[in-house]
Amino acid sequence: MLIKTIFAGFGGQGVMSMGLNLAQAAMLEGKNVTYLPSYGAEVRGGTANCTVAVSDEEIASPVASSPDFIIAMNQPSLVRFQNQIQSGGVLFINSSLIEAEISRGDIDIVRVPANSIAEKLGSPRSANMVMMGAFTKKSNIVSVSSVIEGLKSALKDKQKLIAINEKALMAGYDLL
Amino acid sequence: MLIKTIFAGFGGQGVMSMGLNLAQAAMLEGKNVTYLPSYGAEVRGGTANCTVAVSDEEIASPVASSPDFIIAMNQPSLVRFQNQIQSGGVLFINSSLIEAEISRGDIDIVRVPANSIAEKLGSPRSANMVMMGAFTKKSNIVSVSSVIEGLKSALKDKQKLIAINEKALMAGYDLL
Amino acid sequence: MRKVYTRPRLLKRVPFHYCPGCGHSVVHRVMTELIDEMNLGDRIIGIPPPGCSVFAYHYFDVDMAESAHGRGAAVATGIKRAFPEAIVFTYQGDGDLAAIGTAETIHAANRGERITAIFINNAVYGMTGGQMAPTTLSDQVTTTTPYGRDTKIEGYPIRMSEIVALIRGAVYIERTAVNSPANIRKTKKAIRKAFQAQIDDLGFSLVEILSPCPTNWRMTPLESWQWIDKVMTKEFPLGVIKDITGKNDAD
Amino acid sequence: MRKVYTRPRLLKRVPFHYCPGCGHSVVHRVMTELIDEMNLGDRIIGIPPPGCSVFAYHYFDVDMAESAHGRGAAVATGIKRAFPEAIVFTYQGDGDLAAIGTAETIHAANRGERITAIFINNAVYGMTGGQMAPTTLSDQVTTTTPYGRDTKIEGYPIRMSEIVALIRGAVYIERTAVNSPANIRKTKKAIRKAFQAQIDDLGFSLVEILSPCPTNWRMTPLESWQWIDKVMTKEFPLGVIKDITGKNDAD
Amino acid sequence: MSSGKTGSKIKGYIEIDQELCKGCQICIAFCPKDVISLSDKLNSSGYLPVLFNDSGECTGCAICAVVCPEVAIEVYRG
Amino acid sequence: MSSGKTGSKIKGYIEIDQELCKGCQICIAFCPKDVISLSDKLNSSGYLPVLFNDSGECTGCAICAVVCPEVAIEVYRG
Amino acid sequence: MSGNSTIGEAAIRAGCQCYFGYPITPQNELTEYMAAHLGRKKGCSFIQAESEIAAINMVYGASLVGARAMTSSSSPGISLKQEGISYLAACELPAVIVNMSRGGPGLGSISASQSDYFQATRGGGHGDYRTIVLAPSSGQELADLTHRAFDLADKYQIPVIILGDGMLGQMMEPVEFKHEAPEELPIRGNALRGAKGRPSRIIKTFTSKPTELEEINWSLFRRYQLIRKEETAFETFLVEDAKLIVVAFGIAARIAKGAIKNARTNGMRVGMLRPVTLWPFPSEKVKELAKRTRHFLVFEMNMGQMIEDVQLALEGKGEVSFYGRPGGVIPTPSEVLRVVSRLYHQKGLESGK
Amino acid sequence: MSGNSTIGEAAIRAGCQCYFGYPITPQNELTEYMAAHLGRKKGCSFIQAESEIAAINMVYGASLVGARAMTSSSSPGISLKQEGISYLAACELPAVIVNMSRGGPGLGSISASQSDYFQATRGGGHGDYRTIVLAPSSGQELADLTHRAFDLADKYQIPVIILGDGMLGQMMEPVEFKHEAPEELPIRGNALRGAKGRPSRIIKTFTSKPTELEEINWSLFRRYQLIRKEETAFETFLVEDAKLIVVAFGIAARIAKGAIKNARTNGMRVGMLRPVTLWPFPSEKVKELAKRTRHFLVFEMNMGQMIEDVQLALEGKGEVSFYGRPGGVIPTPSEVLRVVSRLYHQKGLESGK
Ligand SMILES: Cc1ncc(C[n+]2csc(CCOP(=O)(O)OP(=O)(O)O)c2C)c(N)n1
Ligand SMILES: Cc1ncc(C[n+]2csc(CCOP(=O)(O)OP(=O)(O)O)c2C)c(N)n1
Ligand code: SF4
Ligand code: SF4
Ligand code: SF4
Ligand code: SF4
Ligand code: SF4
Ligand code: SF4
Ligand SMILES: [Mg+2]
Ligand SMILES: [Mg+2]
Repeated sequence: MLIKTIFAGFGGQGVMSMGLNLAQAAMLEGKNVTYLPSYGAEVRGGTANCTVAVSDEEIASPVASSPDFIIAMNQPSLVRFQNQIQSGGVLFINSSLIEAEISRGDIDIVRVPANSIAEKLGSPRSANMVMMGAFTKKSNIVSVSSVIEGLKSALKDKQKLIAINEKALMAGYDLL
Repeated sequence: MLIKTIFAGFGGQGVMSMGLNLAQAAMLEGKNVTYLPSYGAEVRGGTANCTVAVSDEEIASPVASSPDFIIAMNQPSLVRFQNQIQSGGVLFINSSLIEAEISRGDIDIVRVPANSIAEKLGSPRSANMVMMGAFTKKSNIVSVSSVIEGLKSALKDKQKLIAINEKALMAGYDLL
Repeated sequence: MRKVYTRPRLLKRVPFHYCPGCGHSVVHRVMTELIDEMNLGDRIIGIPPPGCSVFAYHYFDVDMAESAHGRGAAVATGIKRAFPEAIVFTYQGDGDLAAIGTAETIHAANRGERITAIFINNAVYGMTGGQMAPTTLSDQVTTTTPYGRDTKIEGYPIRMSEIVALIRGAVYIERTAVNSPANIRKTKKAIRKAFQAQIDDLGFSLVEILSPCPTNWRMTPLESWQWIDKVMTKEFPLGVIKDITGKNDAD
Repeated sequence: MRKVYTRPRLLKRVPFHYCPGCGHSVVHRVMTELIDEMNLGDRIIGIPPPGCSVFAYHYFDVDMAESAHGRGAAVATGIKRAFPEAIVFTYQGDGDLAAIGTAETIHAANRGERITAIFINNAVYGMTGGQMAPTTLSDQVTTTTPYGRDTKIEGYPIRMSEIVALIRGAVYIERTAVNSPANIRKTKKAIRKAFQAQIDDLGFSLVEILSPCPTNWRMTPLESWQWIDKVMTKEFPLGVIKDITGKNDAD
Repeated sequence: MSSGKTGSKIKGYIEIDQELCKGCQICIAFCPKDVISLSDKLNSSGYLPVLFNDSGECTGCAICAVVCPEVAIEVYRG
Repeated sequence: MSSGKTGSKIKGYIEIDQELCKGCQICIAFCPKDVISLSDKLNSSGYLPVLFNDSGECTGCAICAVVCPEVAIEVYRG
Repeated sequence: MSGNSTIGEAAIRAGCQCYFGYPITPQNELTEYMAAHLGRKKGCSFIQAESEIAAINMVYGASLVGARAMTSSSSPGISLKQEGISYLAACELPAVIVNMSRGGPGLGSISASQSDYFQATRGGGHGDYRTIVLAPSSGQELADLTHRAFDLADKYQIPVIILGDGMLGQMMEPVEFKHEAPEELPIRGNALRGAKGRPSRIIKTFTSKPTELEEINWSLFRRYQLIRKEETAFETFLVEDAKLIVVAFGIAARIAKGAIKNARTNGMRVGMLRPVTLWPFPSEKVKELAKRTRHFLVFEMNMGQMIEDVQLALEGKGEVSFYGRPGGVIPTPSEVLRVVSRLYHQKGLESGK
Repeated sequence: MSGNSTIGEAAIRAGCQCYFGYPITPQNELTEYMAAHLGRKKGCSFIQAESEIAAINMVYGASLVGARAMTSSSSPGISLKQEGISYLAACELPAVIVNMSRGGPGLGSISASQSDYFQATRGGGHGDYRTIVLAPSSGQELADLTHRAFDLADKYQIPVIILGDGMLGQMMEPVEFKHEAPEELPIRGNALRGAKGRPSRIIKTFTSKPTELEEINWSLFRRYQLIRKEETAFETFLVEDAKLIVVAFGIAARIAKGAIKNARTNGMRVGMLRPVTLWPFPSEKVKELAKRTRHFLVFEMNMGQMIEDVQLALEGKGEVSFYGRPGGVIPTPSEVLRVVSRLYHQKGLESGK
């Protein structure tokens, strides 16, 4: 099964590390993975996004023209990507920053107040991890323990950071 | 008939203008002509040469690998070109500067003491014209009047120069 | 009340793509004001570079064309020679003008081309992700000097304006900055003088503008504006570097 | 009697292809003498240019390689970085070093590459038939300035040594000439100092040598040698332009 | 758009385009009267723009507009 | 090759390679003793080389050799 | 690790001692990787050059003295290197040149493209020369072919081009590096190292005798023939019973493979030939395949360049169609599938043999 | 007047307003001609640029504002212009680029050669672009095709390459100029001339949307198709009854013609096809000729480049042989005659149909 996910948001929201996180976790589980950051002349301080493809087989294209999952961490990302998601796909919305109504009825929508939860946890910068937790649970692409293991290897021995991120992740995970 | 001539000598001997002269004269006679100067990294102050092809038909190649006529104004030119001349061809030698014996028996050799004649005429720099005169007579490619006409158009209205050159030319012409 | 400050007429009504706090857009604004004030909108042609300002033509409401990286001065030369009535400026980054475009810049100056180079020195390659520029400061960390610029290996920051000033065809050269109201005003004045030198057919003019790049300097916008004063001007002192236009400063 | 002057050991026994009175061969001789005296024959690598001296490798009995026009400084940089034990010199004409190679020269100097540029300024493109060089004098007639170099159109002769001297990575720069016994001796001394700067790992060194080109100047050899004093040195004054090697002249 | 309001005795005021503003806060740093502050509401491009606090102190000096990289400020003086 | 001849009391002499010499006459111009002159016989490359006139005045100062672009001169001093 | 960094790491493990480059998207991570990892390594050197031209000429310098040297860029920057590549080829100097190509012509776009095929395979510079051109199509191959590039360059004393694209450069995939960086490499025997204990040496092509240059050309030509014979590489996929063979390289081949798998599940007998060396091109293999398969679809992310090599190989003995997207557009596997199906049906391939 | 000067004079008579060049043998007379004759002409400009790169970018600038502009160089210098040519092509800017090519690769030799065929015909720069390539073979054609080059460039808004060689550049032949220099040329409508009385104008290709760049590519492609249809030019010589057709261009075609005349007198039925436009290549003509003639001999002064275009055109429907001399060697007509005769006999063409 080939599953493609797009993570999108502002430059500072940590969407690239969410993608890397997923890729890392999938690799640990022995799957085929591609991770494709997008950037361009237009992204000076604007939105950023990345695409992760996970599969048991070889991956033909790292690009996702109709992804299975989209994580929209802010309003512009929602606007840009909501029509690309494939029927039956899941759209994750950071409801702390996004108010918009979604018109499509053929997709599943998960609203996560990522920023407010992160603030409540006392680490406002880990809103992305809150979302990552919810995404891990719902998408079921990789196990949450792989995500945590990936996190640990990415953050090497920054114990404090690992702890904070793990907490945020589990808060999101337990939300659904 | 396609006739190819190589004029060769030191840089300062005016061999290039001899070639241009022939080309000009042949053009005036409505013939097909190509003029090909040769130069290269190696000619810094060394020898110079040019090739003139004259024909009633289109000229295939301006290069002369086995020319009909060779004019050697100095020793190095003789050494370089004497073996290229085709059987039955004519080799013109500036005998004022060249002493060498020619070993080939299949070619005609014309010795012109170009420098001494020019000196005698009081214009040592027109040795090339002396040779040109002899060449015109012997080769019979173009008429001497065409050569003179060509000379005139090349030297525009430098009357004195034209006179000197014409004198030298005729001295060579009348030599044979 | 009357409006005392509004968007310049020649600045198109589109949001800039630059990062928050970036100096490029400040220069764009100053230039479009000036082009209008000097009444050059009808006959000016601008050559923006590959670089963060590659899209400058989206903002300037004047004739503009893309150029190959570093070749602005050559392109502008071609324009000016073919169409001398035009007022021609290049807009170039430090990578563009002082690295790959070194020869073109120096020789256009040397021919005394009647063109104006607007030279944005932000001490990095902004567009391509913050690599070392020829003007990167000693010890400055960039993506290609991860341990800081080591002058023994990578050389010293190059002072292009001082080099160009040595060249006789260059008639007006000034270094300014866009990190304070006063410096921004001086920048405008410098560009005015540079354009004037061209209008007066005197020769090559260049304005080097120290310009903040908060993103690649990894600073907040304000820090980056302050860093110019605190650090960058030590290496690149502000002021008129050369003026043989013979015009005295009237104001 | 003892032989007090003979052909340098490292000068191959072949006649030069240069025109009578040309300065290139004088520089070759001086350099081969010096390389022998300084005992560098074993570890020196030379990069001659496209130009009249393209065949320099036929004369220097040391390791040499051809380079693309103007890229000597980049090639030498590659050599020196990959093999720092080598003593590396470029041998470049004024077209090569100061026109097409401007950027490579300036940036090699700026990186303080430990290489030595021998810069033959003969105020023309010799090899290609006497076109204007960046160093061609004002009003000088060349095949591409048939009416004389017009500084309003073609710019002024460029003083590359002075430009390079502005650059911090350059440690030794001198302008000499090969038009008299004294100047030839000074040329040798200058090159010695330049090589020494490299041996001492100090930075970039450059010796600009005013060199006669009787053929393209349309002069007799002697006239061309005299023209250097009479005319050329007015534009290109001789002497040490920069010396931060910290070595004092012992002799 | 935002806080522009004409009052008597007021020397000047500014209008900040909330959509153009990228919240760089340069204007805040340079305003001599300290009448600009950060909003707490993201604009649609995802930036936190700044607001004009019309306390009557604004002189219409236009310093804020001169430094604003986004040309997001218009200034009125009377 | 050419005029080298060792005499007593003579301070120096030079040998000019007639084939290498291109007749540029630079040596003639610089020789302080005026003991070099143009030949009237072309060499095989077509140049008129120069000759050493061993008048005994040559000091072996080597100036001619230093300026000779063709490295055609060897100098002896004794 | 991005594809660009993968190349960097593989180069270091192949003993690359010198990297000289100049920033350009989409290959900056390679330059940056080398800055971080080669720059301070003993006996190694990293320079961010003042231009692509300076960079290729620095590579030329390093290669002259026997070092394993590399440069990288993307399309416009590669155009600037053409003179330098011609010099490297002429002087028989090994070097590795990476082109992570992007949309062209002109300043174009920074998106992945394959429109530099002609430039790479036919010697974009002047003169009759060739370079080996390797076209990786996955993260793993980026690593493997980078290593191979250095070996081939040294073996044949030839510049080798790695023709990737922006997408391969950006994307991350798991990669296994099969080599450790060597402690020290032997110096190439014919390198310039100073004339110590041997006669001085010259490396050059310039001559005033055309026949000398002709001899150089013939000697290069003989080497090229040998390379053609020995080093042509390709991958085939389900070609045995294929009625239609897609020919694609690099990232396009990967996309095509996805399409082909799908076509197979839909009952279409479609296979693929993926040239791994673009020069030498696997012409013999194409000829051989044409004995059983009549229809070929060349799929490239350009306006049709490799198609000429396929046609040249076929000599009319097969039908060639083309599908291409220029300018940096990345086609999807399903788009290619649509093209494949349409063609399959058009040519009536579903019915019988 | 040398071939190089002929180009200069013809350019001036075609209304060339700007020439920007850089010296390189064997095309210096062209640069020098322009210095003498264009430099002080009213409304015109000559610059000896600091490099070939500067020169092509000056041409780009002059073309932006609507001037007829030209540059010239020889092989290594043309390599340096590849980026600039790609930009001209991308921005649809007319320009004339002369390559009087010489022996390569590398510094090579200054002798005439034809080894830049690939570079010229397949866009040596990056991206999918083409330039019209004209190949004169006589002094007269240098004049005529130079004039045509400017017209074609303007008509199709495309850079046009004149691919000559050192020999054509050096040699003198009588030439008749058929045009007088125009008093004034109209300014191209889409030129940048300052936004007076009209909206401001942008000339550019760069985009962050690959589909935009794709559209540019397609629009160029459509124009290229039109040019293929309208502008393909060639000369045939005695092909009607030929059993063997020599395909050659430029100076090589001239040499071949001499050989063919001789072959005819020796009773061999040999003809010639000379492409005048190398791009677009006269593929249709080759196809048509192949209907009557089976044997083709491609003769080039290189290692075999145009042969690919002949093979592509033939699609296996003819036998192609090759004779080439690289590096600047100029073959003689009798040498070519020997090759022709050998082939003629080998293939048994003397006997019957
Ligand atoms: C020939 C070529 N090389 C490299 C690039 C990639 N490139 C685009 S912009 C740029 C430099 C940007 O730096 P700078 O000129 O300082 O401008 P900034 O972005 O900092 O304003 C580079 C290297 C290119 N487009 N073309
Ligand atoms: C890329 C390139 N452009 C041009 C040339 C032709 N060319 C060879 S040498 C030379 C310049 C010669 O002048 P200079 O460097 O001053 O050396 P000189 O001959 O005067 O010693 C030129 C333009 C070339 N070989 N390569
Ligand atoms: S990267 Fe730097 S220069 Fe570029 S837009 Fe951002 S702040 Fe400005
Ligand atoms: S042309 Fe000039 S520089 Fe060249 S060899 Fe002759 S005199 Fe020397
Ligand atoms: S106009 Fe002056 S006082 Fe008013 S907000 Fe702006 S900077 Fe402050
Ligand atoms: S300076 Fe402009 S962009 Fe920055 S915060 Fe103030 S109004 Fe917003
Ligand atoms: S050694 Fe001195 S004196 Fe003797 S010939 Fe030479 S220059 Fe004259
Ligand atoms: S200087 Fe040398 S080459 Fe010149 S004339 Fe004297 S000996 Fe001959
Ligand atoms: Mg910059
Ligand atoms: Mg010179």
